[in-house]
Amino acid sequence: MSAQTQTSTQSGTGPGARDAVIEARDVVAGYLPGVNILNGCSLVAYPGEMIGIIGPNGAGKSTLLKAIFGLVKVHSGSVVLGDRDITNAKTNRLVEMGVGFVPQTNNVFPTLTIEENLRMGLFMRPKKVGERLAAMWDLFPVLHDRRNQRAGALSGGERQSLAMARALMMEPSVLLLDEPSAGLSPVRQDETFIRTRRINKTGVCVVMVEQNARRCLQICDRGYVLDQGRDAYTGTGRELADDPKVIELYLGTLAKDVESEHPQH
Amino acid sequence: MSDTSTTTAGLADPAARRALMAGVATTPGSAKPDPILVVDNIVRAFGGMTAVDVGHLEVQRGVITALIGPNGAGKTTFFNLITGFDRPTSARTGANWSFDGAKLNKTSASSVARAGMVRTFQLTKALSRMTVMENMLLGAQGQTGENLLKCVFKPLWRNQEREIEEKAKELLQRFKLLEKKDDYAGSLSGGQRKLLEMARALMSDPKMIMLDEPMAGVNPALTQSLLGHVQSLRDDGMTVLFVEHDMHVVRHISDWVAVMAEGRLVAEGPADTVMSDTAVIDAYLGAHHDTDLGDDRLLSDDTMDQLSEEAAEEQAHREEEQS
Amino acid sequence: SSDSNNNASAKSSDTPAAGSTSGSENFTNDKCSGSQTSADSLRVGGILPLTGNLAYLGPPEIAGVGLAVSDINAAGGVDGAKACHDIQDSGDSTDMSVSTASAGSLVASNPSVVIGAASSSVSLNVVDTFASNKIVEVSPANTAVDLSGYSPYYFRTAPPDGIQGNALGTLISTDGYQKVAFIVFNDTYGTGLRNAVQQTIESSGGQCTYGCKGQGDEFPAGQTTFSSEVGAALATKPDAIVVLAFDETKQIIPELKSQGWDMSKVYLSDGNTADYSKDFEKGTMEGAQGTIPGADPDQSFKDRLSGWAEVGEGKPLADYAYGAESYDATILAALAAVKGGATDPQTIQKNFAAVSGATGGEECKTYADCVKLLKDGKEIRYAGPSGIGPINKQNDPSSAFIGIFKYNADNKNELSTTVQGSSS
Amino acid sequence: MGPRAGIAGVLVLLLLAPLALLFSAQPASAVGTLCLPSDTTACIAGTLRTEKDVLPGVKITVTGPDGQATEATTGDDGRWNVQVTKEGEYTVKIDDTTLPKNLATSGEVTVDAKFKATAPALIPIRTADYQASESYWDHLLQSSANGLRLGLLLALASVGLSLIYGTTGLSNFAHAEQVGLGGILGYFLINVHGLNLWVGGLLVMVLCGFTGWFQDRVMWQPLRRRGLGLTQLMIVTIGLSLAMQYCFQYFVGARTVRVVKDNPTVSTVGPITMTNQSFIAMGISILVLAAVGYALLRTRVGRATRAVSDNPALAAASGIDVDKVIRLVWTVSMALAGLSGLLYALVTNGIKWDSGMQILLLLFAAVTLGGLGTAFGALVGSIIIGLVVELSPVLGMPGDFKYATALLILILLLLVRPQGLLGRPERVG
Amino acid sequence: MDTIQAILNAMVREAISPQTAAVAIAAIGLNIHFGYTGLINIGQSGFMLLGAYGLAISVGHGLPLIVGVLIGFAAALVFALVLGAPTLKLRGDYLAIVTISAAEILRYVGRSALLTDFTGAAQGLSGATFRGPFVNLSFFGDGTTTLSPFSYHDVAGGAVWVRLLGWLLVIACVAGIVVLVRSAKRPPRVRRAVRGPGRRPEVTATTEERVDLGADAAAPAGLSPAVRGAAIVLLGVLGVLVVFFLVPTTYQNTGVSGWWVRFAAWVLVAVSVVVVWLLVRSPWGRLLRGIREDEDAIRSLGKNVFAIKMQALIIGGVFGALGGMVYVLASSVQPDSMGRSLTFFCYTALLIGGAASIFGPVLGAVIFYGARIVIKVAAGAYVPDSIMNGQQTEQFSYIVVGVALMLIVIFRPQGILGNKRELRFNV
Ligand SMILES: Nc1ncnc2c1ncn2[C@@H]1O[C@H](COP(=O)(O)OP(=O)(O)OP(=O)(O)O)[C@@H](O)[C@H]1O
Ligand SMILES: Nc1ncnc2c1ncn2[C@@H]1O[C@H](COP(=O)(O)OP(=O)(O)OP(=O)(O)O)[C@@H](O)[C@H]1O
Ligand SMILES: CC(C)C[C@H](N)C(=O)O
Ligand SMILES: [Mg+2]
Ligand SMILES: [Mg+2]
Repeated sequence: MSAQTQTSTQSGTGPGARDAVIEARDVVAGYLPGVNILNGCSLVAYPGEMIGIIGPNGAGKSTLLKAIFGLVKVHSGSVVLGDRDITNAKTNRLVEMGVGFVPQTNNVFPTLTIEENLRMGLFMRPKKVGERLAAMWDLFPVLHDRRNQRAGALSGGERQSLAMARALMMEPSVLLLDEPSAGLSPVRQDETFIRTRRINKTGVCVVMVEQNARRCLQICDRGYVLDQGRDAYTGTGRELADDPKVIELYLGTLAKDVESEHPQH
Repeated sequence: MSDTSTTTAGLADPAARRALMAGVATTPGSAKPDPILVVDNIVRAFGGMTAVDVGHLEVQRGVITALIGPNGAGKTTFFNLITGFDRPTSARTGANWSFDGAKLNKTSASSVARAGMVRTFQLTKALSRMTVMENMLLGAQGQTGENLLKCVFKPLWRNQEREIEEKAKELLQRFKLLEKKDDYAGSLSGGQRKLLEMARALMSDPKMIMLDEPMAGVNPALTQSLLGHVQSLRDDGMTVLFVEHDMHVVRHISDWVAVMAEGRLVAEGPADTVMSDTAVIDAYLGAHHDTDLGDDRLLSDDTMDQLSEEAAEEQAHREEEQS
Repeated sequence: SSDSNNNASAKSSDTPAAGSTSGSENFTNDKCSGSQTSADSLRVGGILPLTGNLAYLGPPEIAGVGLAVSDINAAGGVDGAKACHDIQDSGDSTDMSVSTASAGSLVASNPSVVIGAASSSVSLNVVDTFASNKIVEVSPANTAVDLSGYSPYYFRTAPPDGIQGNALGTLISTDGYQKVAFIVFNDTYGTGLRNAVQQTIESSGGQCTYGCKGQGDEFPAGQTTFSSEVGAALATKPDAIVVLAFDETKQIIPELKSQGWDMSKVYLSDGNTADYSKDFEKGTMEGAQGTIPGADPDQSFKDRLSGWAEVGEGKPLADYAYGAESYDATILAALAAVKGGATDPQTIQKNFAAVSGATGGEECKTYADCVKLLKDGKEIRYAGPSGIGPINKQNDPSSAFIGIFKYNADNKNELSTTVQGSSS
Repeated sequence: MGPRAGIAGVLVLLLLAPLALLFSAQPASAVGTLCLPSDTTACIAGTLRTEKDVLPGVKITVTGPDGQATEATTGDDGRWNVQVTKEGEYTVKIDDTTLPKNLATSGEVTVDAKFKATAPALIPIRTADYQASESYWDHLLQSSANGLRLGLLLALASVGLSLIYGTTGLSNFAHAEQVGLGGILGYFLINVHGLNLWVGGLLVMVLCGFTGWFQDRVMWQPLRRRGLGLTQLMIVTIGLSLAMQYCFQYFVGARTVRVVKDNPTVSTVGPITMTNQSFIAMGISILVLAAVGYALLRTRVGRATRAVSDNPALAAASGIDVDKVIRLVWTVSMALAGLSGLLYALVTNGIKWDSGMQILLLLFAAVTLGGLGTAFGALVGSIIIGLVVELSPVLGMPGDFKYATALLILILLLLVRPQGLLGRPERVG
Repeated sequence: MDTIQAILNAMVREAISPQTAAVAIAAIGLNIHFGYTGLINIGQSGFMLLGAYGLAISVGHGLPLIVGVLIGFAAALVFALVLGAPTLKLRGDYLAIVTISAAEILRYVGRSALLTDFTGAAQGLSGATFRGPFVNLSFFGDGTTTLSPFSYHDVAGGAVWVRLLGWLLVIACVAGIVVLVRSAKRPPRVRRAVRGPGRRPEVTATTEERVDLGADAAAPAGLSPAVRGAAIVLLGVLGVLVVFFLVPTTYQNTGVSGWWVRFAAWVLVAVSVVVVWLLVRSPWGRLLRGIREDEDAIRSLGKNVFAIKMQALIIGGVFGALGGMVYVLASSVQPDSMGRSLTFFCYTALLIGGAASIFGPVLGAVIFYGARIVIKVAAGAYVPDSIMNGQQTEQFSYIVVGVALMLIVIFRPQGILGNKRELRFNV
């Protein structure tokens, strides 16, 4: 498996290609004892990199993120953050180390108000809450107007925005996003992608799972294609997006078809 | 109603569909030649905020209608209202909606579904501790075995059960879930649940299926094949109303698009028309929805500002609404 | 019982009587072995409250049975057949499966007689089981009227509530209290006794103001807050208050006190006329009165009971309620066996009333004496420490003493009078 | 030794003459003349008293069925008695002239005398300004105050129950036993070991809090880790409650025990009379509840608690140590339950092995009434339950239905507001 | 050995007692509510009480037995309607509170002194007032019978090895039944991707690589249902016979609590099991489980969720009523004995046996009551008096029961027959 790591390193474009910010090595993990969902999955992200993970439904993308974040038990393999081994570490420890995570589902506190939801994002450093809150209100004015409403009442897309904002509160150094654009309107999707990219440009290492694969690969430095719990393909975003096999199996031709069918703008 | 059969029969042909919808005005709430769902005066307010306020809407039989709109526009709430999962605030002041000729104003969620209008949920509702297969079997309508008195006599329902099972297998095959048929639905991934949800709804052979963001979180390759399936359903005469944020999908399969914003119906028309409507672009699509985001120029503050302006617009309307 | 747990050692050391008695006499704790049955020995089963709300009544009753068995064996058993005891839990009426199970295993163990249960509700639950298996059940404490003449196999050594109720009602009326409030719990025993007391009071010109029959003001057994009951009772401005309850009394009395009630106008009954010296501040109960069926046994009997308890159960008794009745129940059964010449239940059933004096006969006070008389072919009347009269046709004691107690400044109940009442 | 000798004498007498059916041995201070009913005589006796005092020196005439009259005069203790030799109806009449002024009496009563028995005769005598019952409003106010008191004590316990339910989803059926534990520990520390009430109370809270900490440490946390279902956990709490109940019975017995033996002193505020302990207990409850409320709403830990109760996985992802929060919730809840138990034992004058079981349903009702999992709902629910329990008898419900009424109100309220008082409806879809 | 034999005797007596059967039936009803439909009914004792009152009061007033039974059922039905109509629309937790409250209200009403003439108030109705017609039905005749006449005494003089062997046989029977029952459930397959050493999966190979590990784990899965059913019954009968051989139990044939009640009670248990099996294997049963998982989803599929929940509530309630009737046949109707603890015991039985399994409630009831008595008797027999006296032993044994209950659930949370995998998706 170390061979794989090697390949990644070669294709890595991160500035300090030497020391990975976060690395999962041969992770075997699963929800039930004896049933592994991830079967030796490896992933590496170098400082300042933006990594996209795509793959069919049920491939184990979310599971991989959860395994990195300590929410799923890793049976073998290891997860390393910087120079620390964080395999099966307690989640809140990871947050202290600056890892932010937006889950795919259930990503808000439904009975807390929106503001409280955001405050939870910065639970570890309450001193900075005011400042960060202001920043978030700027980024998501929608949320500001409804800050005293309970998050449970929000629509699907509104929740998604809130979830993102919550993760941004803490100014993470590594950000794990599970389908951040799902359920968002196109303009907000763009907003989300671009914002993520900007955050990434400030030096934050981003690992995102996306089903909006094309867009994801457009903006990511590198991408991984996961299938059946393994990293089946990896390469730069562009490489993957243009790889005919990847297109056929994962990306589909819909977007291309539609574009050619309805030439626009 | 006499021409119902003639109009719907030929709808498998794209040209026929285009012809059918060509005559329809592209104004919000316009009349359709053969509406299957007619909605009047539905208002739903949460506290001070009006989430849905639809004056009039008709959904044409036998075609695929997309319902699009910014986040929080009230699409899901609208679904909830007409499928009986929520009650309109205007229930007493003339809220009215009918499906296939029958009034649905006061009916419960289950009778709405039995009338042939089946919906899926944006936040999926998989029956976790039942297998995928059982999930599917539950979808079938009119099962003799679901009658308390008959269910104890297996011969009464054995054959029907077999048929249903066959049908379920076929659907699962199509939704790439067949190999998971004996797994608990609770162990499915997010996208798989979406698929199961849709497949299950289809088990009931609805006259009209209402999909709430069916493709969010579904792998693009699979999306494509599913869309084919949805189209073939339409071709068999099913009416489809779906909410979706993926414009490729909308453009690819929808025959008609309705746009909601701040709870109101703001535009209607064929996909191309609607999507070139500047109002829709401003409030919903944004300037970049077809551009390549990989371009670093997009990271400029300008773009960001522009984006947030666009997004804020969604909000601005809403506030007008409230005041 | 609760208090004895912590005070047991203290008590046994500072009550020389208890220590000396147990030292001077050799008690035996004759538990039954699995093989002893009514065929070859006097197997005395017990279905007594070891757990549950009445568990505090368990120790004296066990001691009564145990001491009786010990005395019987000391006197040579029943025609040479050894006596033994096998006491099982009756639980309380909130979990009848306990008593049902115990009844089942008692039946299966083939006993000569079963002593129990304490609570009338529990007895009603198991009485049919024993009766249909033709096993004699003798309750030392049941006072419910409904059990009178319930079955030929059911006897009791405690007087039915009519007798006690009459005595208590008379006591209150002769004390001149005209308006009486009842704080009574909703249990066979509570309501039955209340009805009897209320009837007596009303027939002498008194009046019930609260908790009366048919008003539904009984509180559920086991309740823990009484401010509303006490408040409601006081709101009717009664002249006297009767508290008919078990252990709840400990919470009712302070509540009465704190709502300003004069304790000399409080009346209690057998369920709660107990020694409260450890529970209340000095003087709290002074002047309150209560009744307990059965002549208060003399101190030497109490000492013997307590002495046995130390041998059999490891600690002396704090309470003697129904100890004498349990003792007598056992002795009567043994005498019936002696008279009939066999230790099986049917024989005991046939002779039980007779040895209690129902057919007249010479009076005797101890097992040994009575056996001697019986051997001489005489009819006997066993007059044991509980002081009950002969067993009547209803299988109830035909007459019984009702002790009237008055509380002193130490919150101890002292016998002031004994009246005898009969169930005519 | 006097009375005892008397008793012995009586016993001997009775043994010798078993047919002497009613016999009274009078303590030395009793009425001079003694009336012993026998086979051929009956007694008519009574005590004359107003609601305030006995009436000595009043003349009474007892007229028999044959018109023959006997006279008696009440003694210093107001007692009188007459022996008659015929069975039948006797009229007992007071000689008004011997009565003090300002008394109201019907003057006579008829009783049925039977041989072998004493027939008590009661002649109602009242002072002129006697009122037959208390003012309804006073009673209502007093009961409301009692209800409030009960409600506050329930609230202390139910807030913890609600917090645990909120953070872990667990319906803790052993919670009521924790309340019992508070009272019983109080009994051990304060009554048995003679600790000062305040010190003891504090210690009770600390110990109970420790049991919460300990329980979570050795049981609930490992079980959560193993992913045990909530219903399974609920059954575990039922087992725990059974074990705890019988532990109490084992160590304390089945009797009611009191935390302090002294009779509480009473204070009166307007129409409301309550023990000082009650007032203090209410004060403490309010203070503690306010503190808990403040902590929940305004402090970081409180917010973390609510976050955990909403979505534990996400809370963890926000950097909250979920286990720590839950441990804290257990500790605080148990400490509160302990405090509640102690106060309850003080206010209701005792605690028993199954006292907890008795209030369990009230606790659950309170928690549900207010909206499951909302701590403030539990507070409101508790107070309503407390008030209903204490007020329903005043408002005319039969006394043994007072808990039933509370439960009925709960059911009715849920029908109108299914989400509970402070709960909010959930969004579908 | 004598004490052990005595303990075993007590256990068997308790295990086959009508009360155990009654709790089994009530737990079967609860299984429909809770196990299959997910209705958290904590008021099963209320249904039992109604059944008991219905039977006792009507028979006590001279109505025929069958009418009494029907009245009991009708009472449960009405209770279910009254409870269900308003609450089945509420969230599950609320149903729980409403049912437990309603059951308590029933108990308070039943024990209210105002109804003394009718319900006998706190004292209840003694068995003698209503047992007659049932006892008269007996075709067992009088006298007592020991099952079985051929007992361990007759083989090698009842040597220890005979008994040991016998108990081993019993254990084997039970184990066999458990295996058979569990294999019958055809557990959902467990999939696992085979991991080739160091091999990256071919992108083209999608599903073929995954193999099925679950289905072949249980060997008897290949048996046809009929054979399996017969085998279960056979093993069951054999087990019971061996138990009776080991523990010769004597009862009256008819009597108050003799073989007749036992026989009738267990026949009713068997009938209930069959009925429930017929119900839950059908699409209707599937609906129940669907509702347990998410009623909104079921509603969106056009099923009348309310009606089905109501049907389930009624059926489970009627089983509860039947359980209540059996419960009081050998004793008396006492409202206080049918309170919360009884419901808790039903739940305990259900969960020990395994919720949502056909035989679970029955097995659970037998084990719970059997184990409880074993603990009690064993504590009484083996804890020396010097350490604890009789009373303390008794109390101590309850502590042990409580702790044992906790341990059972902790170490076998899915119950004996339950499906462990279901637990994973708890809510
Ligand atoms: N809680 C769970 N328990 C058991 N198995 C699970 C659980 N969650 C997911 N799985 C299984 O793990 C596999 C991978 O799930 P995962 O959620 O990681 O997929 P994914 O790649 O994120 O898919 P999607 O794009 O649909 O979100 C799926 O096959 C699913 O069956
Ligand atoms: N139960 C509720 N209480 C309060 N507000 C609600 C509730 N349900 C919905 N809303 C509000 O109503 C508005 C419409 O919500 P709805 O879910 O219908 O939007 P949507 O069009 O489906 O959005 P999306 O595309 O993000 O799913 C939102 O602003 C939402 O916050
Ligand atoms: C122990 C006694 C107070 C019991 C009571 N006499 C009864 O019959 O229930
Ligand atoms: Mg996923
Ligand atoms: Mg939506």
